[in-house]
Amino acid sequence: MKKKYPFLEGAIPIEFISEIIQSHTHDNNIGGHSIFLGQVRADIIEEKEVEGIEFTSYQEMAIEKLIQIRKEIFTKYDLLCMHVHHSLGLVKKGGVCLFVFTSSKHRKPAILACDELVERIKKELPIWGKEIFSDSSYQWKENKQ
Amino acid sequence: MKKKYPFLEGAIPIEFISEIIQSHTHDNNIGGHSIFLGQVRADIIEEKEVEGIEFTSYQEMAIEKLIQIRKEIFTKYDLLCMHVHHSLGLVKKGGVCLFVFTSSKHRKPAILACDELVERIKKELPIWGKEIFSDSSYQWKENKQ
Amino acid sequence: MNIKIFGKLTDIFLNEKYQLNKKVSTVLDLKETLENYFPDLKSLNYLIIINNQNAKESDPIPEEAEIALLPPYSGG
Amino acid sequence: MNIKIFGKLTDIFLNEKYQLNKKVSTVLDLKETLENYFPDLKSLNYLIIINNQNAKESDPIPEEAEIALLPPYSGG
Repeated sequence: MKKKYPFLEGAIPIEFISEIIQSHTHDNNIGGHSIFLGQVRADIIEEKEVEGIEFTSYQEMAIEKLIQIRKEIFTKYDLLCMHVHHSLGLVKKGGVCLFVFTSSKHRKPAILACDELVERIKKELPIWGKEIFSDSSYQWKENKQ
Repeated sequence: MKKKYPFLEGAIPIEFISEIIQSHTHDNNIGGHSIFLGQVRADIIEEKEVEGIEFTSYQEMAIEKLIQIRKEIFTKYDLLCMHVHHSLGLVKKGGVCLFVFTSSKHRKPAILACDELVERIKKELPIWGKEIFSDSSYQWKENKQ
Repeated sequence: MNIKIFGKLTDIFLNEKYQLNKKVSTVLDLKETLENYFPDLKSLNYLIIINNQNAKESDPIPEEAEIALLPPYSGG
Repeated sequence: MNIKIFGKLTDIFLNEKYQLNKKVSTVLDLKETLENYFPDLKSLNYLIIINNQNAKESDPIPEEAEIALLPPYSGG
């Protein structure tokens, strides 16, 4: 399936993240950026190591939901910019699978909006992770509250 | 004066930030990074535009204080990594002058620690900004609470 | 009626979609029918989504609705 | 006695250090002496730091102490 914003195939490259940061240094009204990166852990579960997580999503619904979240966050906080990216497909251990970026004139709106976005993305976007072990067996990821 | 950690001369390069991010993708225990970037705004004050901020610090005291803050943050939160960098000298508008980076197994400690660090750095580290205008006049920066 | 299946529910349906050939009028009706065919569903938490919206058991199922079964989310 | 001067206080002392040639025994004594020489100081908020620690007015000033005057911080 074709991936649309906010989805990217595989791990989110660090160069992609630094390009987004770089491109916002041209906006002279911005005083602070807050960034969250979710990274795939090599958890050991019953003596087997997680090699990577394969992400799937109900994309149409996720996109619609993210548009709504975006609107609500911009209404609630005095933000200048907001970017969200999430991986689909396989992300190997150590790879970045979630990238949230907010910018504001003073620091607090960016920080509060970023924190709230991370919680809402985990809770409200229909995305699932399948933890793949080194022996090719798997288990479905469950998020902590 | 020689600059020691956490101080860097001038704006913090985006490449420096992305290298720090990149180097932490090798730690397979990390599940989340939280990052804050402070950026110099081109504020207009009485019709004059801020061209840059010149930062000075009482370095010995700032370093001692940051060591204490670091210890307290590691005691309070279940963190895996913490990095703080602050500019000294002139940072032109759009330049990054503060970089805070925290990593943890699950997202919450990294997010809470980063938020608290930004507040404590602004409040407790003896650093001063001098806002330089395009006509070379200046005013001393005052932080919002 | 085509139903989209996601996450760990694909282990029960052994597919990412399921074609239901019985007519059902409400969400409760759909739920009972599916749990009758796939008893393992009963022990799982899942949402029934109609046209991108979370559906209540009493909701009717419109003609040509897009239906999906979603287990708890685990993105990020 | 050498005193380090920071931030906007350098606009009053016109330097980043100040050599005080009068003997002072406590922080209060130091404060009153400086505010007598530099009356503009009275209208400003500042901390007196002795050996990297915030000092109270009643604190004595040790021999060879490192003394600094700090206006409110504005880093970040």
